[in-house]
Amino acid sequence: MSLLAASSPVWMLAQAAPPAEMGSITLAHYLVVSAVMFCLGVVGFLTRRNLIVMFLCTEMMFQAAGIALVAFSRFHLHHTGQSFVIFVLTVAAAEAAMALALVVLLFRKRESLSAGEWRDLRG
Amino acid sequence: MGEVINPFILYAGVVLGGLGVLLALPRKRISPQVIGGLLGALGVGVLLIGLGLKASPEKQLPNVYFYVFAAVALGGCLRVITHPRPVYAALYFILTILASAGMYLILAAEFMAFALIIIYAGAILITYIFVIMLATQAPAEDEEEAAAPEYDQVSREPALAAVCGFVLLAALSTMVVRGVRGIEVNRGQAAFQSQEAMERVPRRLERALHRAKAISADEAVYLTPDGLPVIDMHTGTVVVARPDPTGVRGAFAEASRRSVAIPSSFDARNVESLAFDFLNRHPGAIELAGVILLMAMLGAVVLSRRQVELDEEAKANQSRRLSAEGEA
Amino acid sequence: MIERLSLLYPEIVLFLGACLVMVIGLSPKREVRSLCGFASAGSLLIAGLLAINTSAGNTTPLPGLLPYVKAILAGVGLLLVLLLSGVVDRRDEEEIAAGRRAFSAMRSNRAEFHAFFLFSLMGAMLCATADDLIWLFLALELTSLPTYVMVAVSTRGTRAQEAGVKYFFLGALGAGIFLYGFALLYGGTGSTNLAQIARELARQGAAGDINPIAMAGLMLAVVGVSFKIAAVPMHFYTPDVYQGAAAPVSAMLAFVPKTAGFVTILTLVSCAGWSYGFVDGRDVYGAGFALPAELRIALWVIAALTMTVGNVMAVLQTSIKRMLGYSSVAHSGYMLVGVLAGAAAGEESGYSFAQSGVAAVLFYLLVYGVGNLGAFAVLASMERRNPDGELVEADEFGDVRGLCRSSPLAGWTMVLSALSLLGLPPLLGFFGKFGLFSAGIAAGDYALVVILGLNSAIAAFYYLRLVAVSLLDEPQGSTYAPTTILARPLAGAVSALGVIVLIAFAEPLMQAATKAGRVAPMTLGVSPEGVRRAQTTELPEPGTGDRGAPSGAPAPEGEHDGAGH
Amino acid sequence: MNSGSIIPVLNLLAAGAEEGHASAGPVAHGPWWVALIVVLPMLGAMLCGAAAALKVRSKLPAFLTVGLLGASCALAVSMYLELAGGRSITVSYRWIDFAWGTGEGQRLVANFGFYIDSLTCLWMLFVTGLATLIALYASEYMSHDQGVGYCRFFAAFNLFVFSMACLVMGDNLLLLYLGWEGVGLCSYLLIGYFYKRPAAVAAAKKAFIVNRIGDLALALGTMLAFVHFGSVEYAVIFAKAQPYIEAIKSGHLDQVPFVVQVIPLLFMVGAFGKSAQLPLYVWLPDAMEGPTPVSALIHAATMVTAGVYLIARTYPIFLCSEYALPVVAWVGALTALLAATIGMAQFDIKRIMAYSTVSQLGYMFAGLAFLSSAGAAYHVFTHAFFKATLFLCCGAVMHGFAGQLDLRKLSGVAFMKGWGIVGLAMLIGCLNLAGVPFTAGFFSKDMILAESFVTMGPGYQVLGWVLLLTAGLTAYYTFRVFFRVFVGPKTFEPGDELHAHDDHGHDAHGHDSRGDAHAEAEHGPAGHAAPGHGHDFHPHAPGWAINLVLLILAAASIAAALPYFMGEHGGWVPKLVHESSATTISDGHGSTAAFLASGLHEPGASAHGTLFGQDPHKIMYYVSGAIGAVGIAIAFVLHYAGRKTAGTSRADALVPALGPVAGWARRKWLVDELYDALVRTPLWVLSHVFHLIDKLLIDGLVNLFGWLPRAAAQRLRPTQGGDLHGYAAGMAVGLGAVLILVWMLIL
Repeated sequence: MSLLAASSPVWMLAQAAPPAEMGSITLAHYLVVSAVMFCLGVVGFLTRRNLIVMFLCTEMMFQAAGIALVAFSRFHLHHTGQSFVIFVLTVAAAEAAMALALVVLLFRKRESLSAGEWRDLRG
Repeated sequence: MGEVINPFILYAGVVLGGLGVLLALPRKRISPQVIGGLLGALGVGVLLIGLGLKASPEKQLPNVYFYVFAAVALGGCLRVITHPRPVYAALYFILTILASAGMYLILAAEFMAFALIIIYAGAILITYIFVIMLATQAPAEDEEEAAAPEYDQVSREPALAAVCGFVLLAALSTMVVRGVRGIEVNRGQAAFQSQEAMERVPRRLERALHRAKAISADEAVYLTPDGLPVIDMHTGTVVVARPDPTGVRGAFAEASRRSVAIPSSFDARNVESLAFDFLNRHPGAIELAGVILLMAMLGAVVLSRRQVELDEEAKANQSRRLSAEGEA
Repeated sequence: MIERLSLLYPEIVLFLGACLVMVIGLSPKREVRSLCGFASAGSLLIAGLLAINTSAGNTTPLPGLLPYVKAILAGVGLLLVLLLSGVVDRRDEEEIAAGRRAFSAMRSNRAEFHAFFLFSLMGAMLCATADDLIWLFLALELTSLPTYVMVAVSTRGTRAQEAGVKYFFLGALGAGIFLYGFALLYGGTGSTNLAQIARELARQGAAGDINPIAMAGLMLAVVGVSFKIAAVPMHFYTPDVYQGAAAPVSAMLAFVPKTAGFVTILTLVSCAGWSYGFVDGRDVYGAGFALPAELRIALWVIAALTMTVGNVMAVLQTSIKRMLGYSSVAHSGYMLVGVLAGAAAGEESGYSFAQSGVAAVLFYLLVYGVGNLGAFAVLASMERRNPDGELVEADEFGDVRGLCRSSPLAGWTMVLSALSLLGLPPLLGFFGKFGLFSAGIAAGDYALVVILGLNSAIAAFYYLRLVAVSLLDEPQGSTYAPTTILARPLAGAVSALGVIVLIAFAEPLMQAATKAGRVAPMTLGVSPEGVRRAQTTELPEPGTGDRGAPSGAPAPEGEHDGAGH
Repeated sequence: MNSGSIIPVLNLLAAGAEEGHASAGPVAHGPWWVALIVVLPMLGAMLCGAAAALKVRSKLPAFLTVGLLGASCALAVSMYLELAGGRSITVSYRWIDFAWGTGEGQRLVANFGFYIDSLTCLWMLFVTGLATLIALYASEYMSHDQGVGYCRFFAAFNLFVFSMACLVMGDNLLLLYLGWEGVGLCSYLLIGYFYKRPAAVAAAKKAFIVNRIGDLALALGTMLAFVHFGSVEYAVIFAKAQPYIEAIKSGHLDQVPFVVQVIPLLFMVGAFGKSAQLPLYVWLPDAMEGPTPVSALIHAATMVTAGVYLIARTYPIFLCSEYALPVVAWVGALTALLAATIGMAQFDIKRIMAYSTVSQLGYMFAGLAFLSSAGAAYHVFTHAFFKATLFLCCGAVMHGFAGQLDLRKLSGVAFMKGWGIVGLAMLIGCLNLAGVPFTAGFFSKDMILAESFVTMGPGYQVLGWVLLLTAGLTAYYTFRVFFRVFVGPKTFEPGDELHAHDDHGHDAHGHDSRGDAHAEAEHGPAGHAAPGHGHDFHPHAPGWAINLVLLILAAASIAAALPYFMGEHGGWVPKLVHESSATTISDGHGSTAAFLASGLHEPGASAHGTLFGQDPHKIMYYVSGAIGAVGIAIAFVLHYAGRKTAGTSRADALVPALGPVAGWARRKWLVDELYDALVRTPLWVLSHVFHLIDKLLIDGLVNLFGWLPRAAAQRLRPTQGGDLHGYAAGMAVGLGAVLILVWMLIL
């Protein structure tokens, strides 16, 4: 069993009865991994107090979506999912750039990365 | 429609995983992180193996490497959310990204795998690490553990978060495993998209035909006036023809048209198909992504300018205070 | 793409405007720099005019949305440009004008601030153009990313930064949620094209149940996007952010991302159909033309909770901005009633504004945008210097006491805006509420309409308090003075005038909203025959002829047609 | 076409020609410009509002108002010239058009349309005309208050005319209701104009609250009408009511559904509220706290006649009811008597005029009920002029004597320098009110009185005598005022701020430094040092605007008699009424529905009642003339002959003879005490029981509604603890809840 998926022609897959290596069971594996990753991201966002790590957790959620997209892309035998992932990466990069700039700004202000420092607005 | 997984196994896995995460989350006292990690791994293992149990013997089981990558990726994730030092968390996230890239490889998304490593692990995460280093004082040599700030060492409401997250997981995974059997591959669509990609590479198709000796040397792939080959995805054939004897460039002798089977060695390569899908189907989205990146750059610039202002203000305040003290 | 390009002219103009503004803002000349606002306004004006003349799209489930949404975005955006003047860089500009400091391009944020605003509007417009999940995702991100920065830099205090961090981080969490939803939706339907998703969901619905993966995706997407509209359970950030940001920015937050969010939700929900597609009690579109029960119940609960939580929490507030934040939550709840009530079907006759929930939502967006802007404009136009020499806006109820007497223009703006937001006849807000009520009744969702009515009554508590404080109380001891930036009270006055003048144009606006809220016929054909009919007649079908592509081939964009034949 | 709609005025100038609503009979499409009659006052209100915002401190708003109202009046005249006699509808804007089905009564159409017939023209003529004149009067009267208050006054004034025009001209009940509420609101605003005075605020509140009762009834009636007739448009309602009238004519009262009988009763209660009839009249005397021009316009001439208008307008529905008109008759006549007796014993001249208004309104209602809608309308018409004259005279007196209104403290005013015109106008007004022969008031009152003896109805003969008695009382109290205040020895005592009945600022006129300087500069021999006042006071004779208006109005009051001789059947006004929807079943005399139905109706003259065996129409001239003369004579003897001072007269000697009765009358027949005794004391125990229930249940519910959001908010507040993580947790929990919901539904 090789690392790379056997690259049988997509157009032939389209004619053959079942997709050779991407049955629904296998898809379920990837989706479960993706769901676990997503939920770990949520848990991390809720438990970590460090703003940077919290943002890492949202990146984790994005990554979970990426895995699901690529898996679906493979299952559906077209590349739209992969294209989607490219855009997800772009947005993740953009968000990260801004988030990190913001975090540094906040750090300068309070000398702390804790999210708990910012709780003056309430009620 | 049969179940993909026994629900009991599913929920058992989720509960185990939740317990594991709960234990693994850092606390004030020493927390049983190792046990938690193991328990979590067990939970995920139960989930995945439970999925495998129902698979038909050969075909449906995923590549063995999948299990390796999944274990590394999820292990990395767990460490990201449990490690008390943010730098390590970021490094573990790189591990997760690498493992994800591995999974992309299994899923025949080579381009995306490498793009992920280059963009995510190579660029984004390195930025994270820079910022973490920037925003954290280096620990003194003798008190390494104590230097980590309290907010990094103790997680907030671990029980609530774990319960919440894993209830979410239970719901999500239930729906996912119930749904996978019902998804139908739209073969027509797949074939259509594949065909579109193949139409863009008539020369390569021609070379493949020549190599497979499916056509004679003077035959070429027939091109419509639009410059597209005529491919029938149902039968797996393509129309070929001889060039027009009158010698007009690009014209074909209509009488010599015939269909030949496409050799099985030919395929529009993954990257080609992806490129076709990416550039041809989403040109607007690409522009849009460009605008977003531009905007993000501006945003980062504005925010860092604000930092400069803050620093200036702090200095001004300090000097004012000093002068006031001096007067007093 | 070329055909679709013509739909994108407004966005392109806004982009060019943003670029122009960024260049202008770097000029060392003060006069040139002060053109930033004019340049933004100009590009918005052109974009608005182009938007009005844009033909409706033909590839989205709600094709009529496009010109209407873009036009109201440009229109209210123009007012917002007025209001946003002087939010950043004011002190710097004052010092430069006084000759105390030289201009430094490194310190000036004004151009970028305006550019962000234009980017955000552009993103919201793109949401209306979207015919693809990828596009929708990018457009949503483009709408919200600039607003994060705008909030964080809107004032110099730490409150704006706190607001910024809360908004950004929770927004990222929301984005993660709806992105995951989009991914599952793609997986469950096999396409990112919205029209095709709609068709696939209809097919699944007609065949039995919608695939759980698609269903989960839809729910995650809707819940995630409800962050943008500040609906329960994603509403928590709203009051803090509205309070922490400068009032003009809060006014913008209450309109631009909200519009984008509602457009997205309407688009997503239209992909799944509407439950009340009954004409005279007959289910003319077959049982498939139904909002899936899960989605309907979830939206119902969300709508009811959103209204109630928003209104209830607003009652207690002492900060007007915070109160307006909660009321923004409540208004989203009202609009969700319209979302639930559903769309006017594709037929030209037989449906009216009073029966179309989508039209009611679209109209209400305008109504709410105008009224809300007035209230925030009043706050933005009252300011005082704090001990640090910074200008602080009015915020507490005490700050607007007796405003009608001390500064009648601002006072009456506040009164009119509050009354319109309350929905008092005959102000504009009443017509907005009227649409939602009648759509709810027409849809037969009486329980929700009753909840809507009760909530409107609760809303009277705090809106009337605002009116009473500014109209009836004696002005006393307010240290706030009218701002020197005349554009802000002007924006308020225009919006207050709009609350009255637009009554006269309510009819054409409602007609426009009705037109905009019409569901494309392709999502209606839901019975198997309908699906086939929709596929064969409604959509340009590439490769049906000579290529013999199998049924259900996609038609994401027009140019494949050209390529195929 | 069935969406809710409002369309800009000018856009729809062409929409008059639009089809789209059902109509009955020959209803023509009216010209577009009638909308301007309504729009111009609105424009005025906006301009005055703008003037207030700009803090204009001149008479500009007054002249704007006069100009615009004058234009409106001119348009009303031209409307009369063009449209009176026919029926036409001008749809200016499609306002509400809301369908929820295709069936009958499933579509609510209420356009901003105008139903123009003769009745409309008649009402609009005197509304706009009087409004213009009174605005002119007020321009001077309110001049002390120039500034924001002045603008505010005229803005509300314009708004009132706008609302009144909506009420009168609207082509549907909804628009009427809108105007109805609008005039109520403006009345509230104008009564409470001196909002710093508790009495004014209390009076404004009282007026508003009492009116709410009537408004509620009107709203219910409108709803019922919509439910039953499937429309709120007059044209449709009248068309659908026609079969019922036919049925009654042929004696089949049982064919009229119960609902149709109830609708006029509800309308009637609404009319009682607005037109101050028993038992809802209590607000009108208190409403005199407003500035006098307001009292003249709103509380004497126009708004209070809205009730009369309502009944006249919806006369076809009233004709369908068995009980409505008789009830109206009794209530009207009793109100007339009661108010007149109270008026006899009052000392505040403005209050006397207020009670006389209530009394005269009672006449009008009785007239309507006696199937003499023409008489009622004519009385409204004449009353509008002479009562406005009277009020404005009172206002002039008040203006000149620093708010003095007590008839015991003023005497001989007409003979003071500069007060001649006021005296003359007052005399003309009094003659009219007293019904002295050959005045307008005489003719209009006679039309009603005579009809009471002619019409068949339950106890109508008795009511006729009651009304005749009231006419005598009216003559007495009218001339009591005249003889005491305007003639006799010249003496006066200026009012002071404390018990003043008019404007604060106005009272201050004589007291602030400017006023003092003014008073001293013009100090003349006529001045009279008021006891208890620290300085001299000089009465302030009215200026040109007030005099001009008084002259015009006095002339108009006289001229109002002329229409009586124009044409047959009682002249011009009845002709207009008979051309409108307010026409009675038969051209001649009839009887009410109840009598028609019970078969008492006999065709022809035999249905006529008689008075002293003669035709009441002829004999009434003499009878009522004689009664009026007796009243005036008594007033002369008691209040003029031999009176030496302002404070005492022969009547005082009579008071002990009357025993407690005079005191009762002075105390408004102890109505307030009566309410106490009849309503409060017996119900005291019960009320406590109810109070408990109220407290526990109703208050509880109300408080609960107020308390619940607060309590819930207090509970929810911790969710907004300001912590980023808390919010994120909330979001995650919410997401989980939604997913679980979906999960449950899927499983």
